[in-house]
Amino acid sequence: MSVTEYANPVRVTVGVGLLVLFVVGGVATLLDLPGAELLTVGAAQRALQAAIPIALAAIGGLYAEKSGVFNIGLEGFMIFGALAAAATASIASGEGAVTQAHLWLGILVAVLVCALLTVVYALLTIRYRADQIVAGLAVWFVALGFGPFTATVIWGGVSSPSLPNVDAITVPVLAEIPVLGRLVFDSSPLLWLTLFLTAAAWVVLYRTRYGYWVQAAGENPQALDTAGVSVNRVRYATVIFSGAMAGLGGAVLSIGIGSGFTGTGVTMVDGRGWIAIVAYLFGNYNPVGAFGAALLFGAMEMLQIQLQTIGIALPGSITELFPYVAVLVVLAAVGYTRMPAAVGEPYETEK
Amino acid sequence: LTDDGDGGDGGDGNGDGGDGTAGDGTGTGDGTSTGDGGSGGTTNIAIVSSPAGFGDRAFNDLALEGLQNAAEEYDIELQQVEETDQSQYGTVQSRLAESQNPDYDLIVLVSYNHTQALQTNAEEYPDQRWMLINAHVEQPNVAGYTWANHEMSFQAGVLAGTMTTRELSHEGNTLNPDNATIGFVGGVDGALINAFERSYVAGAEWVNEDVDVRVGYIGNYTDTQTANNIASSQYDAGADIVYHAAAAAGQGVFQAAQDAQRFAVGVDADQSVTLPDYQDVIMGSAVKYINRGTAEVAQAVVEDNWESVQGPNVLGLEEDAVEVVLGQAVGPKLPDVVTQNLEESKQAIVGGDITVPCTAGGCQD
Amino acid sequence: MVRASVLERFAIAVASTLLALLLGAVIVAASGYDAVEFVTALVYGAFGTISNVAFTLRQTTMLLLTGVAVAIAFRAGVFNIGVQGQFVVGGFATVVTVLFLAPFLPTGVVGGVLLMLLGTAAAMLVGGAYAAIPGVMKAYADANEVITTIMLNFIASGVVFYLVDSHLRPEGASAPNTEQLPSYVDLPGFAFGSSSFSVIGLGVALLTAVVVAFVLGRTRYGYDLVTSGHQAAAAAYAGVDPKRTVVLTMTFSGMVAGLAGAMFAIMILGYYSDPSTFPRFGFDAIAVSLLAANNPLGVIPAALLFGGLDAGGQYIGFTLDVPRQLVDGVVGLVVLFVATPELFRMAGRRTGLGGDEE
Amino acid sequence: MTTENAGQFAVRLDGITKRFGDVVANEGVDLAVESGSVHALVGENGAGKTTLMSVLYGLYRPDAGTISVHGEERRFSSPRDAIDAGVGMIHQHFQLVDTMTVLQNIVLGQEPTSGGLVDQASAREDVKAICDTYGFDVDRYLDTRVEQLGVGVQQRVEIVKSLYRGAETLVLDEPTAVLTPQEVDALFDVMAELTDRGRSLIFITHKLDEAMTAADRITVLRDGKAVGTVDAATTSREELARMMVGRDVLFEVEQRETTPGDVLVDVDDLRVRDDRDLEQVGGVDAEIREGEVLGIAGVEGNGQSELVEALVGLRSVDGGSISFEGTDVTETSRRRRIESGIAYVPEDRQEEGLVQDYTLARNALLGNQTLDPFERGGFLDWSAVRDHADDIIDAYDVQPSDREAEAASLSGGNQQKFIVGRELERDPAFVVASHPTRGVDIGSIEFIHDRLLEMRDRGMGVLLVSSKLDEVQKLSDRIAVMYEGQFVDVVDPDDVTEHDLGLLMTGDSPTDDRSGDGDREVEL
Ligand SMILES: Nc1ncnc2c1ncn2[C@@H]1O[C@H](COP(=O)(O)OP(=O)(O)OP(=O)(O)O)[C@@H](O)[C@H]1O
Ligand SMILES: Nc1ncnc2c1ncn2[C@@H]1O[C@H](COP(=O)(O)OP(=O)(O)OP(=O)(O)O)[C@@H](O)[C@H]1O
Ligand SMILES: [Mg+2]
Ligand SMILES: [Mg+2]
Repeated sequence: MSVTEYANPVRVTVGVGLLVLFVVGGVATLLDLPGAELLTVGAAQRALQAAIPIALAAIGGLYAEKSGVFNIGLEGFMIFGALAAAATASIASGEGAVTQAHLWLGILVAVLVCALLTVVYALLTIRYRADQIVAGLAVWFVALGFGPFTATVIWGGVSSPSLPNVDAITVPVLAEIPVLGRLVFDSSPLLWLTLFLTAAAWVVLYRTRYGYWVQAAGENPQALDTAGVSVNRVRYATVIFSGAMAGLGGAVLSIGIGSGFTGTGVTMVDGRGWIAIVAYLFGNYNPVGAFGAALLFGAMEMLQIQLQTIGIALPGSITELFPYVAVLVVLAAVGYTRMPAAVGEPYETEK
Repeated sequence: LTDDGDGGDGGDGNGDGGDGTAGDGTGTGDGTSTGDGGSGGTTNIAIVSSPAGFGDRAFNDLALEGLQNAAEEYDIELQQVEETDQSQYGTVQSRLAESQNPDYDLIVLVSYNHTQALQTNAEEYPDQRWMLINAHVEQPNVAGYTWANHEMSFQAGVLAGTMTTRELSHEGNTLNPDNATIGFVGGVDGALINAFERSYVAGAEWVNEDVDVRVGYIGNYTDTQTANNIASSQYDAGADIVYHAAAAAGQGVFQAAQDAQRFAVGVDADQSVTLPDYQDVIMGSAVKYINRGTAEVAQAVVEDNWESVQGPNVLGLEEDAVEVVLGQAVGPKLPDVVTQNLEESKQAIVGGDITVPCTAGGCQD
Repeated sequence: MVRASVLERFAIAVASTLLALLLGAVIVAASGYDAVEFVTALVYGAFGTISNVAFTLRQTTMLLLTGVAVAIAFRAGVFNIGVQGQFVVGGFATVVTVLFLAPFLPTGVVGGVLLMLLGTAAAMLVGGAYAAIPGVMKAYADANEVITTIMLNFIASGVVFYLVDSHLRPEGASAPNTEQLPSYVDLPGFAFGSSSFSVIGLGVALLTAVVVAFVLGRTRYGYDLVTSGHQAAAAAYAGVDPKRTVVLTMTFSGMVAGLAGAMFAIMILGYYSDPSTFPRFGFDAIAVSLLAANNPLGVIPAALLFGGLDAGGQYIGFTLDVPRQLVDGVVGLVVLFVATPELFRMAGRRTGLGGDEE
Repeated sequence: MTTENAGQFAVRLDGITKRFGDVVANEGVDLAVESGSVHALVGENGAGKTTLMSVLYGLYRPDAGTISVHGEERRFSSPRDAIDAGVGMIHQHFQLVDTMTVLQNIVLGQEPTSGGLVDQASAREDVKAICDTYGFDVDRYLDTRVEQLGVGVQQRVEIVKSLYRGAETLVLDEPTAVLTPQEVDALFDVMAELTDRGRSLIFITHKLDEAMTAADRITVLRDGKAVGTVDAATTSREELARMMVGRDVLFEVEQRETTPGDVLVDVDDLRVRDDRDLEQVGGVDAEIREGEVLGIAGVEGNGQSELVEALVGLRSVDGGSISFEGTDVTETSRRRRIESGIAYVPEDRQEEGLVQDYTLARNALLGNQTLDPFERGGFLDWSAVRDHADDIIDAYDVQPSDREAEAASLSGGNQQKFIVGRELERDPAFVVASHPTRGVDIGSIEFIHDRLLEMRDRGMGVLLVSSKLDEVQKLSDRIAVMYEGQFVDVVDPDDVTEHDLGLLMTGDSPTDDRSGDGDREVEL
């Protein structure tokens, strides 16, 4: 442990921001690329959009971990969320067309379903003291199996038919603002929801008593216990919240911004749950930082896509690795994120 | 005939030991198995998926569909085996070949991922008939079927190259006639999909030498979101038509087309039919009739006519096994020049006047 | 005390498997399939015939090696989630080495053995080196190894695919596969007529487990490593350099993962291909190791259990029309319950079926 | 008791019994604390003091017995119930969240809110009011994170926290263990202030003097039973000690005159940084000779830990050098230093000195794993290790429940004896002993002191760090006083009073010249 232990969220965020600029600038200069073609408003918009599911899951995950439970099963819960949302929207619409109302219902149900599933997970990890890493991996395995399986039961194949997604909302005048207008005021309401949830998560964590309890539960559960607050109740709440948020992230992916559920291979979630974990660690457990890190991933992904579009001569199978390599580079450079002291330790008051 | 018997015995030597102990009177079944189809009993067919699995809305589903069609016509019992782990193919193949209950008359293997394993197993189980899709193994009991991806992609390029400088408007979706920019979204950046890409580019250039093609790869065949992002990026960069070769993930391309109010070209099946929600943006699809291929082999086995399908079969424009079909909704609005160009290039390819880059199997460099 | 806990782990393994199967059967029945048939096929697929047993043992071999790799790291308190990636690069190293050196060495048994030894050595070297990266990053940059190893899994898969497809694909082939290894580079099947299982492979895996158990229990290095895992501060107090130990542990773990890759390349695949189409041994291994309480010898029965589930699952996939994903889900449930011994302890206590008072 | 005077007791425990499995931690304990008084609870390690108080605080439910507060019987199922009844507890190990600020810690669990958010302003006001009333300086640190504070302040934060929760009765579990004499005095003032204002205190301590000074009444626990309650004013140390241990205890250690030999360890201008990269040792010079005990007195957190860790090789140095037996070992690894004869009794026996879930045999190997006969060519000889563990257990009077017991199951004193035994049995040339008797009962303290002096007499050098000044004074041949990373003075133990040491430790110079002899030089 070193001085970086005290790297505060601001520093991390600034560091990450600088790094992105540096990488983008560096690549652009090196390859003598026209910056205008590389950094388009559309790419920025897509980066924001790509950040949404990651940020949502990350915020849930960081609450759980802040309170002492490492929910490594985010990826699995996202799969369940993606499936539940698509299934609900498609079943609710019956033979008819899927309307916006069906979609929102789907999103709501996905959140509820995942919250329910996480109750089981929370019971196993908190009450029955399951190993958190393995239980989380198991959730992933279970989701990879039962997710597509349920799809087969519903649709006769591992993927849903194509579904519409949530309409963008254009705010009349504000949308005319040059860049920002298109980015924020002519976009999916889910982006606003995510921005709102990010801010709310920050306020709750750092400005309300529940936030204090969450922090205490992960850092020194006994202190919280002796202050008369039930540690495990706090942990149940955060873990269930993390499942609900991952479910929301999955729902956003399948019918919020996507076009239904794809269940082949590692499913359409395709590692975003893992990235979400990385995102909140990057963000040093700060919801705003986590959103920033999710945005970084979105940006790295769009960067590699933009590079392909512009036609630079790197094989696709290599540029796709950009986000992962970026994680390693940033981790090596910015390094340490301080884990809450009691993560992974089940808490018991009295035997 | 003697030859055949020897080979059979030798090959069965190991396998039969196990089977004998497993019992259930397979002795007779074994002897007659190869002739089963002809003698009017039920024909048993197994189909093993590629790593993409069934439900890919691409060749796994198409191959299956062909067999299902055949099963409606003939007395065929179909066993669907989904295996997404390539290292299991050797085992799955031999387990199926050794199976006595049922004794499979034909095992269909989807995609080249099976090639290496089949090289061993085709020899190991000489009495077993195999159909391999998208590759071939030189053995008397193997029917290799490859569709000319490159030829149909060339045609897709002709379609896109023709239209990018023309006007079109359909339900609010338009083309920009002022520039000649089109896009391509591939699944995995490898030899197979590279053939789609390069032939597509060649096709577009055949129409318009100055055409600018934006290319992007997803890295897999499942991530619709990334497909969408790549296509959007290309539409941003001025592309007005994007062709995809990304199986299930390709949906993302259509979605991006709808958002950008541009057009796209589908792949494998007529996607304006299979994905009616995207009819309004699907200008056409590069289609290969894998279903006809599997149905053909199934029929040959039922009718005991193996020789007609055995060996390598490359099916291209000439055989009418691949083509570009125009979209259900958009197609009627396309100018005649499209059909003319498609027909002209088809004749030139069949006649050898155009050399399409790469081969049915992929690009070899 | 020790015996009781071994017995207890065994009971828990059995109980969690049974519970998962029961749940799976319920789901099978609820989805309108025949549950009895499902379970029968699972067992038959795992142990019903010689070739089914061979398949089970083949999976066991792989899970045993990867499980031991995981166990080494976990014992030292390092979460190596990257066994999959290390296994992938290890196998790749084997294939490259064998293909590259084959022209320079005699063919036949001598050449085969030599090539296999060299290929295996290369795998262990590369697997170890690849694992050392997150080790170094943890030791010297405080980078959380759970994250780095997950990232390196993605990277291993992507880079190996690229290399195979663009540099090792033989002329005229379209599949992203390398050339086949020479036919004499293969382990003989002996009693099992299987082309992808060899008793020698299983032997290597068993021997590895025993050697690792010995190293952990009877050598200074093992004591240092295990002590670091139990209580890092006490290990440092006892003169163990924590940074070096992290790097060494990861390297050691990665070497075993690399060995698994070599077995996979030589015994099972016989060539190399797109790693994203490979089985997830490295992930399943985490469950295997945990089930064995990270004890290298305990990994043996645990690997057998999961190997059997794999084989049975595959058999179900092509005999019943139960979708294959269902089997994957049931395996996931087994893992979930295995992670939760306390559930069974409590149940045991409540029903009076034993389980220690703690 | 009649109902009439029942109310005079702030808290009454009647017949409390608490078992952990087979261990009976408390057995029929009665305790009555008068309102507005300080009631001390003394007893050896493992006597059941903490358990009894945890029962009172609702952490444990008693197997038998009742609790009444102000004459009213109560049942506590969680600390919340106890807090509501006006009982507060300050644990041996502080229950503070390191990463949160002092203010957040104080209000944790009872945050005032307005509009859903924590009302920082009103929280601040309330806390300030408490600090003003009792004269605490805690309000200066309200926005500082706890991890940046010294133990003394942390303890006061704990007290404020309890008061904030409206504690009428406050339990202090070994509050003086980590304080300087000045801080102890300050604490006693605070305690007096609290009782003056009608609060009642239960004060747990091992130190009999403190009990007699600060308390009104003293209850002695032994083996989970209350052996008696005495008036502080009329009892004696001897009486208390006999009640605690069940036999007579010697208080004086024979200090034989020794003649120090050659220089064994030479520290030159040593600079060391801590985990946060702050300089904690800022240029220390010292010499330790064979057959000499150098004691280091100082308030914890003034660089002692870092100095010690640098000496034994657990922390790299930032500047300066260390030589041992004439060889420069500044860059030598911890392992080499162990092998060359530097032994270390660590400050933290739970985390460093023992692996809690290892058996004693496995723990006997800790630090010895490269030494003959335990290791040969990389391979371990477990039977040699087991024999060695048995030797330590016998020679150092360690009392495990059985020889295969895990370290965690030993009482603190026994753990400490095992560690001391393991380190000394290696026959080192130099021993660094850090708080070797912290939390250890009187019987074991005597034993450990004897062993250390015995080693010194055999020509070994000893560096002793302790927060107990009496211990430092008794054992040392010279005392270096450490303040803010430097030796501010080196004094002769026979010529200095605890009072003067205390002043030196807080950076002041004693104003009277009793410290005498111009013994001012900082160089050693
Ligand atoms: N959580 C627990 N589980 C099992 N046994 C315990 C537990 N806590 C305490 N004990 C047992 O109860 C006895 C009393 O312990 P307690 O902590 O009350 O002692 P203490 O008087 O506070 O000692 P010390 O002076 O060392 O703090 C111990 O000997 C121990 O064996
Ligand atoms: N879970 C437990 N099981 C068994 N014994 C325990 C447990 N927890 C604590 N003890 C025992 O309780 C006793 C008191 O423990 P505690 O931690 O309060 O103090 P200590 O180690 O004796 O001294 P100090 O805390 O002052 O350093 C010790 O004997 C310890 O071994
Ligand atoms: Mg145009
Ligand atoms: Mg105590």
